[in-house]
Amino acid sequence: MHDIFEITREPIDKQGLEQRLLTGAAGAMVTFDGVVRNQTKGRPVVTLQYEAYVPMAIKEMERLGREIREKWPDVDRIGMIHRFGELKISESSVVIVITSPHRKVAFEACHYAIDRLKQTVPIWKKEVFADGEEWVEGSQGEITKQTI
Amino acid sequence: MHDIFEITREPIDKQGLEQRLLTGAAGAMVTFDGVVRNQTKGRPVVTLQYEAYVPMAIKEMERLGREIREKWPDVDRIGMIHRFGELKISESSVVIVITSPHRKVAFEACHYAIDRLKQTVPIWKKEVFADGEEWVEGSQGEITKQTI
Amino acid sequence: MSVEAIWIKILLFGACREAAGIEELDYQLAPSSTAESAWTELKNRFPDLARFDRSILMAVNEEHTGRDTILSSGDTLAIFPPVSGG
Amino acid sequence: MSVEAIWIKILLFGACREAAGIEELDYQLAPSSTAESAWTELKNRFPDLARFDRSILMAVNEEHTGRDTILSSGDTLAIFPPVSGG
Repeated sequence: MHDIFEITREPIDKQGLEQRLLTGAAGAMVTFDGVVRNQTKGRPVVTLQYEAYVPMAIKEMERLGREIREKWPDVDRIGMIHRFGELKISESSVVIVITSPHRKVAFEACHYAIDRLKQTVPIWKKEVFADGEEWVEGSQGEITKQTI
Repeated sequence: MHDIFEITREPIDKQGLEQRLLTGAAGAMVTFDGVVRNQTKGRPVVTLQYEAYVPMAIKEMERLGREIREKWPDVDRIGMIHRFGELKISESSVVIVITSPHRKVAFEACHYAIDRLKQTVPIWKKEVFADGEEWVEGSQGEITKQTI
Repeated sequence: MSVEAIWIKILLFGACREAAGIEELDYQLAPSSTAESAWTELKNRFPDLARFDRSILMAVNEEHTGRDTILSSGDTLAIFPPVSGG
Repeated sequence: MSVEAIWIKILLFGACREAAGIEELDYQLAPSSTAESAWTELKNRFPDLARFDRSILMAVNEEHTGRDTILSSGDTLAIFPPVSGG
């Protein structure tokens, strides 16, 4: 296994991540790229600030990787990179890549991966507007239920 | 709308396609990349040869784009590039990119897009093995049922 | 053939093209011929096409169509196996 | 505090860190203290944390954990709001 789990302050090298994960066994690669939107509920966003508990975030991504392999044994490679720091509109905050021999598994596992990452990986974001800033509220309690 | 539908003999510029589609309205980009696998049912593949009915393939991709926008009005941008000619292991035969404000729509629309593309877009592939070659059989009748 | 004969272009793709050994033909047909009748004539000329009889799909002027479509002069009739791209 | 007092490290993240105005503290606790009791002491010291009482999550040594976990000397206790990455 050569899965990749990284937390970085630098811009995410999506293409590089994809190339590092591609093997001859793969027939399908599904990539999720979470990018900073220009507004939230109609209010223009200036930047997003991400904060990470880095060593724990890496552990949680690795745990999520194991969970994915249990659910979808046909997955070939898993890659997740989450960025932290200050991000501008259209910059990527998180990229998740799943490869597999056939496409259905890659789609399902990639969708699951981002849903779970948002529940379990200790990263927080604050929206910065022209006239103020607000921490985004995470969905409470889902970690407790599913991972302890 | 600035959706992109292309058929090309050249290697697909996936990163370029993604960049052309990214707008400030997008919060999620889901990319499907179909790559040439090194084997089919255990038999090593040397290359894949793709043949396309180019003008009709473009029309069918555009039709699929309209179908996606009807089903998922929240989709922001749609991009599809299919390559033809002779492809080596790990080269991309098709790339589909969907962007949307939120991820669920992008995942669903992208998965649907590749499923439908494989049913309706007039492209055929032949697997070339060390000791022979075989046309891949498409799934019959699905075009008739759903698009006429 | 009568003076009202129509001329169409036939395109073959994939395994059909390979079986016939040709990818494009100009074809003269009786007026009001259907796509099915064009296919029948094509099979007579290229007997190796017969094995595709149940599986082929057709398009007229780049739109998927049924076998009972009536052809007009100048139409392009494409005949091909179920698609297998992706 | 008794001679058996334990020392732990507390980390705060996100809105909790901002409300307390501090991201890391070394803390002395009575033996067999729970994560919950550490949180109670923390709220006494930083009253602005009280509003997170119902929502906070905790991790000990980088693993999600419940509030009733008993702490040992040298543990790292992280306290944070529900995660919101992605």
